[in-house]
Amino acid sequence: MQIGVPRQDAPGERRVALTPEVVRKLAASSHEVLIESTAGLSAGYTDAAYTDAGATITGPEEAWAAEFVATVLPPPPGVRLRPGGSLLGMLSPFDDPIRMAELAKTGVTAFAFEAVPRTTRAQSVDALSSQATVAGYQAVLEAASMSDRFFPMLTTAAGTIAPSKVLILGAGVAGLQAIATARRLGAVVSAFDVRAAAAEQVQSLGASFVAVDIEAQDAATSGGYAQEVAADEQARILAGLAPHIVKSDVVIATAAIPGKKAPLLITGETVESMRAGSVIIDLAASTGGNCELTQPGQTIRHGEVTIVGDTDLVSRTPGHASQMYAKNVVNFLDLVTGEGGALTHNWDDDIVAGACVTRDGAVAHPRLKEALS
Amino acid sequence: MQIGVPRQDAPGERRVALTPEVVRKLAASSHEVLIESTAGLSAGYTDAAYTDAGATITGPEEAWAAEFVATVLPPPPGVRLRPGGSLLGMLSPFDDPIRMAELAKTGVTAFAFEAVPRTTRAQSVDALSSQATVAGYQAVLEAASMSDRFFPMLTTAAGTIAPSKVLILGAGVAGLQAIATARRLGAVVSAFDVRAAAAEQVQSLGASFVAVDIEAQDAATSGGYAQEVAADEQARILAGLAPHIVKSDVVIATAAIPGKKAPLLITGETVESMRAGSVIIDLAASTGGNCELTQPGQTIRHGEVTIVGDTDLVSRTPGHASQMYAKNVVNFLDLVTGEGGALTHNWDDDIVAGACVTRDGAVAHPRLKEALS
Amino acid sequence: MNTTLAGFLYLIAAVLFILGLKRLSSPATARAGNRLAALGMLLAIVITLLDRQVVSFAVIAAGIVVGGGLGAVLAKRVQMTAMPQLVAAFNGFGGGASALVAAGEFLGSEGLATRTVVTIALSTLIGGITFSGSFVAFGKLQDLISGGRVTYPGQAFGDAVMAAGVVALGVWLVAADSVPALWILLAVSLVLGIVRVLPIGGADMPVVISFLNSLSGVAAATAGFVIESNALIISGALVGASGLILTNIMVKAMNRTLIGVLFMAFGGEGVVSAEDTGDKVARRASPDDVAVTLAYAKRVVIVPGYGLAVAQAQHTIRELATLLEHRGVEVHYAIHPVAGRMPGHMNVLLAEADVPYDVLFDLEDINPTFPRTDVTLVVGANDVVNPSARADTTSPIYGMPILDVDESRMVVVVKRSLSPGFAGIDNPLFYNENTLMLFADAKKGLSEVVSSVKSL
Amino acid sequence: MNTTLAGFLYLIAAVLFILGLKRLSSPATARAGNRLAALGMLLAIVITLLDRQVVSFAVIAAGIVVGGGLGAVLAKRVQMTAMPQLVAAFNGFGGGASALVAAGEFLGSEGLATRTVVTIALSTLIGGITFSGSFVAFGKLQDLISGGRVTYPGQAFGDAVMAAGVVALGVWLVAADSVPALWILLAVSLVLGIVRVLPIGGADMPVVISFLNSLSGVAAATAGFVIESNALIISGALVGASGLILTNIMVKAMNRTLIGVLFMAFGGEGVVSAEDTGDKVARRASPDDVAVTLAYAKRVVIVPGYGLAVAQAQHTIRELATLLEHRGVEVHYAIHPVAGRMPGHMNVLLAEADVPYDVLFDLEDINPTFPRTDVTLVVGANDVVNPSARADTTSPIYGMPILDVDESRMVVVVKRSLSPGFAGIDNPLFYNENTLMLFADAKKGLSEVVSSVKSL
Amino acid sequence: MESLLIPITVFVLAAFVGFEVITKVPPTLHTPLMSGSNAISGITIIGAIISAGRADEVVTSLLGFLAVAFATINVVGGFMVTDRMLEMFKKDRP
Amino acid sequence: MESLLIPITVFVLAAFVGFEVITKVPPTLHTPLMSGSNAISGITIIGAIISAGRADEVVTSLLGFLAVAFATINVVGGFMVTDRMLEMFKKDRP
Ligand SMILES: NC(=O)c1ccc[n+]([C@@H]2O[C@H](COP(=O)([O-])OP(=O)(O)OC[C@H]3O[C@@H](n4cnc5c(N)ncnc54)[C@H](OP(=O)(O)O)[C@@H]3O)[C@@H](O)[C@H]2O)c1
Ligand SMILES: NC(=O)c1ccc[n+]([C@@H]2O[C@H](COP(=O)([O-])OP(=O)(O)OC[C@H]3O[C@@H](n4cnc5c(N)ncnc54)[C@H](OP(=O)(O)O)[C@@H]3O)[C@@H](O)[C@H]2O)c1
Ligand SMILES: NC(=O)c1ccc[n+]([C@@H]2O[C@H](COP(=O)([O-])OP(=O)(O)OC[C@H]3O[C@@H](n4cnc5c(N)ncnc54)[C@H](O)[C@@H]3O)[C@@H](O)[C@H]2O)c1
Ligand SMILES: NC(=O)c1ccc[n+]([C@@H]2O[C@H](COP(=O)([O-])OP(=O)(O)OC[C@H]3O[C@@H](n4cnc5c(N)ncnc54)[C@H](O)[C@@H]3O)[C@@H](O)[C@H]2O)c1
Repeated sequence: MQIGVPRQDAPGERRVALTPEVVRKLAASSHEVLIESTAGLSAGYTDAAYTDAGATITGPEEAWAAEFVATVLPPPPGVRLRPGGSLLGMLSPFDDPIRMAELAKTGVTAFAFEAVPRTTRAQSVDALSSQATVAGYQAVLEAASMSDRFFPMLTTAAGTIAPSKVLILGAGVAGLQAIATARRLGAVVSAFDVRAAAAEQVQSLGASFVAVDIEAQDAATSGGYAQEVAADEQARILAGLAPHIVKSDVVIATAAIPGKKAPLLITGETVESMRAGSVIIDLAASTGGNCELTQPGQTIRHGEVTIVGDTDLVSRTPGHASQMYAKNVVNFLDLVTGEGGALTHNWDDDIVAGACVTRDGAVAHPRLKEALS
Repeated sequence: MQIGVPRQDAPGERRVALTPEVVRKLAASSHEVLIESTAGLSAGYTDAAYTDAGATITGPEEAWAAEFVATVLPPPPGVRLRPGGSLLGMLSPFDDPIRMAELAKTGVTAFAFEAVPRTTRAQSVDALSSQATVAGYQAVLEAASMSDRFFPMLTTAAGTIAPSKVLILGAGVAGLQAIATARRLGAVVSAFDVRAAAAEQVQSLGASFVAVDIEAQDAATSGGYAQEVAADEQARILAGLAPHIVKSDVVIATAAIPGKKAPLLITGETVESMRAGSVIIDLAASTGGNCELTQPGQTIRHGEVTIVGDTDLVSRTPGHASQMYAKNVVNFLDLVTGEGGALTHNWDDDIVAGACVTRDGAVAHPRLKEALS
Repeated sequence: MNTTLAGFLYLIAAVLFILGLKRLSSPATARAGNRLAALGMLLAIVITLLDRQVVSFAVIAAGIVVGGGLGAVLAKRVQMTAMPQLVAAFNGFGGGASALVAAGEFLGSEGLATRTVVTIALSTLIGGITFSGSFVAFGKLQDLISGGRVTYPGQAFGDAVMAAGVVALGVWLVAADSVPALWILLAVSLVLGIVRVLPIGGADMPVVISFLNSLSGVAAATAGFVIESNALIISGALVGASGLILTNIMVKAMNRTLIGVLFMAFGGEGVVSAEDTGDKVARRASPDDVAVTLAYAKRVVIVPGYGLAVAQAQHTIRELATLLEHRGVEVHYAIHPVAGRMPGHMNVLLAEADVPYDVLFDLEDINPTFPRTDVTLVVGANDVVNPSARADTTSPIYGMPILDVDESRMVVVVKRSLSPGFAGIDNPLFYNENTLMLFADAKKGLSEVVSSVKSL
Repeated sequence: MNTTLAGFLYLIAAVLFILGLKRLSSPATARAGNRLAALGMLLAIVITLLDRQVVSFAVIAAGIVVGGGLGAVLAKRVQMTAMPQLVAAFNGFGGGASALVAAGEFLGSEGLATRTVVTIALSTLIGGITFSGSFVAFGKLQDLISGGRVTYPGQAFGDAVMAAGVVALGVWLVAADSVPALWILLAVSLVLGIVRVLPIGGADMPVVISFLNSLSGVAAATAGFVIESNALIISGALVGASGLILTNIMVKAMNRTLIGVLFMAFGGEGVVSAEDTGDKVARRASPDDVAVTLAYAKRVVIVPGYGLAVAQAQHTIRELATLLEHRGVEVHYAIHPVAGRMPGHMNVLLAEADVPYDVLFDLEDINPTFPRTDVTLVVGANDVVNPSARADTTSPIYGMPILDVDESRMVVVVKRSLSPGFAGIDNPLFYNENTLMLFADAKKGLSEVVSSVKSL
Repeated sequence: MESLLIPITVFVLAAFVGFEVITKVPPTLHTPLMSGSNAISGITIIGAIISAGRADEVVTSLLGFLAVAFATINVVGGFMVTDRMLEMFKKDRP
Repeated sequence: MESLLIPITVFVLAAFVGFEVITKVPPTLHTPLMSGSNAISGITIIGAIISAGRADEVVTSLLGFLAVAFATINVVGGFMVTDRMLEMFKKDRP
């Protein structure tokens, strides 16, 4: 099969969908891999490395027009895909159903990592998890270098440095990784989430769970995802979190609800009562932010508080992020190809079927259909 | 006594010599503290906080002309100090003996933190240690966020992330702190130093010591400091280190010899054989750098290797750095003042005597005298 | 032979028994201990043959040849798995011998002192119970008799009547020196042995055998009273007491009480030693079992899972691993890509406990090594070691690569119950032949294992 | 009283002794054990008074009143610190009594059987040695006699002659039933006791007393052979054997051998139990000592230093702290600002071992709490707990704030030797009255303490 | 009862030894230890030999024969089987 | 020697009990245990009482008196002082 890997041209994006390491494997199982020139450079992979691994370097058109295109972000407008071809990537299908409908019209069979079911077996193709892992880790590093304080406690001849207090909002994959990383650095970490299972998971990383007077959600009914909370619960969450936020040196907000605006957890008022020098990292910036004041894509200072809305955090560890993403892509390819590497679209597989967002000229995912109707 | 705290105007410098917390204590023991307006702002301390604590906000002239001036960096040229007054700070006396001679002519009694003996008792006034601690910590954070790789090992459904290899050159205060911080983040850390005592200290932090075929120095004879190595040893060090550097993802170089150019440990050739995406942080940049290619004050890319020569790393954690520095200052004030807070210049105290670089219109430190003659 | 000399030699034999028993309770010296005891026995037999009132050697020789031959053949031929029932049978023979000695003494002598008759009655009773009880235990273990709890209607009452009968028969025997009384006593003893062991479940047979062994010691001691032999008294008392202690240790290891085991068919405790789930049975182990299993292995693989994180047992597992390494065991860790609840969850924990990276292995690297792994220790992991991912096409996790821990010689799983993990599905691993379950919070359970390994 | 009944009652007394001894070896039951043993003794005395050939009670009453009064007064009055010598003295009296019983039996009876005379000789010999030896030990501990190793010229030869003399006297006594032989034997025994204990150093006296205690048990047992009393034989053998075991335990805790202790004045081992440095003596402790000291404290402060880092003992100390906390001990950590070799060195280590921040205390916060701290455990720290910073104006670290650990009731220091720390200066803390030194690598030493605490 | 005093004393002491001699046994040794101590309880063979050696009438001879045979099975089989079980510990110790 | 058999048997068994009954003693109990077992060795008081109770001549009476007095010191003092030492363990246990 022919696999195309276009360069990601979105600003700040430094990842690439396949790394030379996995290209070598694909080439060995007689796939033809087309890499757009300099597609991997920003992630540390030279064209030479790709050709070494058995790929062909091409221009953007050829890459996008391949039989099977592996991308990180959705194709930019104006890109020409092969009708009847396949596309795999983090296509944000639920953020923009209209775009999916347009994509369907091109006759492309598109698979979105966002639509992969969050089951145990699906984990190897779960790019959301792998990328969230990077985001959670990187968020803590940013926070630590931005903070005017040390994370760990230090008892020194020049006085005792108290450990920083770090609060993580949303204990999904990114949140848990942030907890782990902040704990490694020696911070005192607490975390909050609306899901019932989260408390145990937070504690399993040695952090403490912030209890707020609401009914915890049993996410088993909704595929592991949280749901929007009722207005009165939302008020109680805001009231319950405020004192914890105010006494934190760093807040890392990761709360999200798939396809919905990110829940509001930090009000402007709360930010104003934070200590001068505190830092908020809002990983939910791209879906509106957990903080009222977040400016997506920007780092701002509100009073003496820094609020990071950067949406390219994952791209700041482009090497490993791409490596993991590429593994997810390859694992997905394994699911949709048969003997000899031919594309068979194993539709019986619930992962493949679930991940499919457009097929036969129409949107295929029930949630999309619902959104469009 | 009147204590003046001028603002530090050097580019990138964000620290301040006294924090409101210690000003409160000084004011309580009837010292008069003059803070230059906005001196603490970049470190997160507002003028209001200082006045609250009992200080008086003044212009730069008054601050510099106080009876006792506490500064972080040496006074910039053209500043007017009070003749017969006292000055305390990191004055870099041995880097620039001529300037010290000029300072002496103003009739100021100057104390340099660099000249404080490195004894057990002197630790509470050891600002070199406290600031090196910050530098070592911050260096690792910079390295981690710059690196295209994860520091910790992660076994995930999207492949196993191997831990980063971090090499620390020079295991003094900053080096040890860097070791500790990188280990906290999960990196595989090794370190090198020429002092004999260093190996045990490195291992006491759980890192491994890189042995090079040289005679380790017994630093007990030279006040705990390392000395320059002979040319043949230098060659063996370079040869011995190169393979370790080449296979590292991150190198943090901290090697220094007081009053001398920093030893060369990383040649351009070695840098060129490093993996694309590696990072070198050169904390010795201000004294010439441990890496041949380091540009003091700049972050450059040589091929695909990033070399950080920034000299303001300490100022990136200005809050805690100032807090520790201020503690050192206060502890020093305790040594030189008597009952009721009057300046007594306890010359019997070996710390005070040792720290003094100019006195009675002449340079006072033997090493300076030697350098000037 | 001079009887005083004989007396001293008997004492030496008894001392050999004591030393032997002592050595038998530690793995390193057990074999030597057994041989020491055997030596003591040889000494005792030789003295007896040289000394005492031995007139005709023919009967003795016949008995020794027949018994010795039979014993040797059985001991050599029987399969390892059938050992417990064999011990039961041997024990039965021992008890029978004691009863016969007492009976022989009674029939062979005239005008015995009252106290001798009392001890004869005791010896017959205890020996008889031991004999028949042991053979019932044998039958249960050999599956000749149902392993279930067999009772007869009105057993509580019937047993009480028999007990009273025993006392009455004893009085009759002592008062009247009556031979029939002896025979009836023997018969009732045999019946008592049968009806008291039948109601006990098959899983408890080891405890019953140990208890009967203790009884056979007492029988020997009472026989010693009869023939006035200190050697018998000492050895019998020794076995009686140590057997009781051993029984108690075994009962404790099963979290039971002796009374509970012996009388449980009649209400009272209902705990079963193996956790029952339908017809599948999970084998429950104690921390001590796990400790020995691990300590004598050559290669151990540790599989951490979410439960390790929940229990925050990372330091404890590290300590255990270090202990084992010091004993020369090779210890590796197998990290499944999705173990825990976030990518790298296990890495974080193990790094915190300072487990060196070079003993952590990926799925692909560790899987081929399981067949040569003696023990795999699964700590709070479940889905990632679920063999249905390999075998059961209907399983929701079918096709996911798992750690093939079931291929190692023995698997020990530490978790609190049989409840499922994240995927919510049952795990057949827990019911495997070669799986032992240690039901405990991982931190608590492992630290008990640590203590136990230390004291080995 | 019926002698058979008396016999059984004596047996019960002996059983009480056994149970008492058993309980005496665990802190929780020791007191009850002692009382049980005392009860046994009362029983034995009452039986004896009621039974046997007691004709005149006057002498007995006088003896009991005088002895009981003296014993009670001594036991009540003597200071806690003088306990060991008191035990020595009591022991001497016991041995003396055994010798006197034997002598009395010899003088008071006619035509004794040979074997009785043999046991009389033994009893006199052992009792005599115990008597004089114990009082020499008493003298040494009470500083009445030099604590050093006192010998007489040619002792090795002289002792050998005396030993031969004892044998000769024994033969004479048995052969001739000669009264003078008995007196001379007694005299030689007394001399032997003196000359054998004098050469042993004061620090080893506890071992000597324990050994003499074991001997006095043997003396009682031989006295039992003389008067044919099983009660005496059992109790004597019991004390003899358990005393030997205890002696062995004590000797092992000191890393010595019994032979080494008893004969070391004559070449051989030269190890001294306390580390000598000039005239200052550091008290060396075993991990067991440290374990008990910690386990029974209410408040423990741990002071980590550079040595903890070198030994990488952070996980071990954490484990120990957790164990102690589970026993209800309050455990805090005192972090000196310059402990280790870099700012925050201790924080890094303790964070790695997951020690919660809220039990870490600064110098200013912890110093006021030392006077109410039962035990401070200093692990590989030296300069930061050096009291000369407070007291010795000539010290290079004079004036530096230190952790005032010497103000706590007891200090345990874990380090490998008495060598100095970074500052290169001697530390008077190590020679304090209330300081115990555990000389070991911190990781190894502490993990032995951990094991020991677990087994308490 | 006089003459029972000594045997009972001996019994009590031996029982104490039995109680104390076994304190902590790892579970793998439960069966071997049981088997070994069971073999020791075959000491009743002494009684059996004496009984059988008296050579009285047929009944007692038969009883004696049975007693000796039973006891010998217990002794010989017991020690041998214990030894077999313990073989596995032979080289496992590092 | 016949009649020594029984006492020696008893002695050996009791010694075994003594050996086994004490296995692990924490060091703080060394002195109390020594003291307590020393008090038990004062059992020689029985011999002393018998000796003294015979009421023969002056010499043996004197010997008897001394023996009883000595033994009583040992017994009474020993148990009492042990009890005093053990007082400290009374409430320390949580
Ligand atoms: N790695 C990831 O990124 C990620 C993210 C989300 C979900 N998951 C899913 O999580 C699962 C991970 O597998 P796993 O084997 O690690 O865990 P698991 O299958 O969830 O099983 C964990 C087991 O630990 C036991 N446990 C819980 N607390 C314990 C304690 N205190 N002491 C001892 N045992 C305890 C539980 O049994 P008892 O209740 O009987 O004790 C449970 O069966 C996979 O299904 C995976 O798909 C993974
Ligand atoms: N904190 C800082 O920033 C810094 C920086 C540089 C220097 N210093 C200086 O370092 C000193 C720190 O004081 P400190 O009390 O922590 O340490 P210290 O005074 O240097 O004493 C450490 C002690 O640990 C013992 N030790 C070494 N290895 C051991 C092992 N494996 N197991 C057990 N014990 C071991 C050594 O005694 P044995 O050899 O007998 O075992 C040594 O006496 C101060 O003098 C301070 O000024 C501190
Ligand atoms: N089956 C698998 O193997 C697998 C793999 C990865 C993730 N998961 C599961 O998927 C789920 C979602 O993970 P994700 O990281 O993609 O989630 P996400 O990015 O959708 O959301 C991040 C977190 O925000 C939380 N959140 C939502 N609304 C909130 C609110 N108002 N306040 C506080 N927190 C709020 C969510 O509960 C979630 O934990 C989790 O349950 C995770 O365990 C499962
Ligand atoms: N007494 C105290 O309490 C105290 C306090 C702080 C520091 N110190 C001691 O002071 C000494 C210096 O500490 P610092 O951090 O200020 O040192 P520094 O900044 O002068 O030098 C940093 C390190 O570089 C090393 N170095 C020099 N030349 C080298 C070469 N060619 N190759 C490799 N490494 C080289 C030095 O040995 C030193 O460890 C250390 O020994 C430290 O322990 C003592």
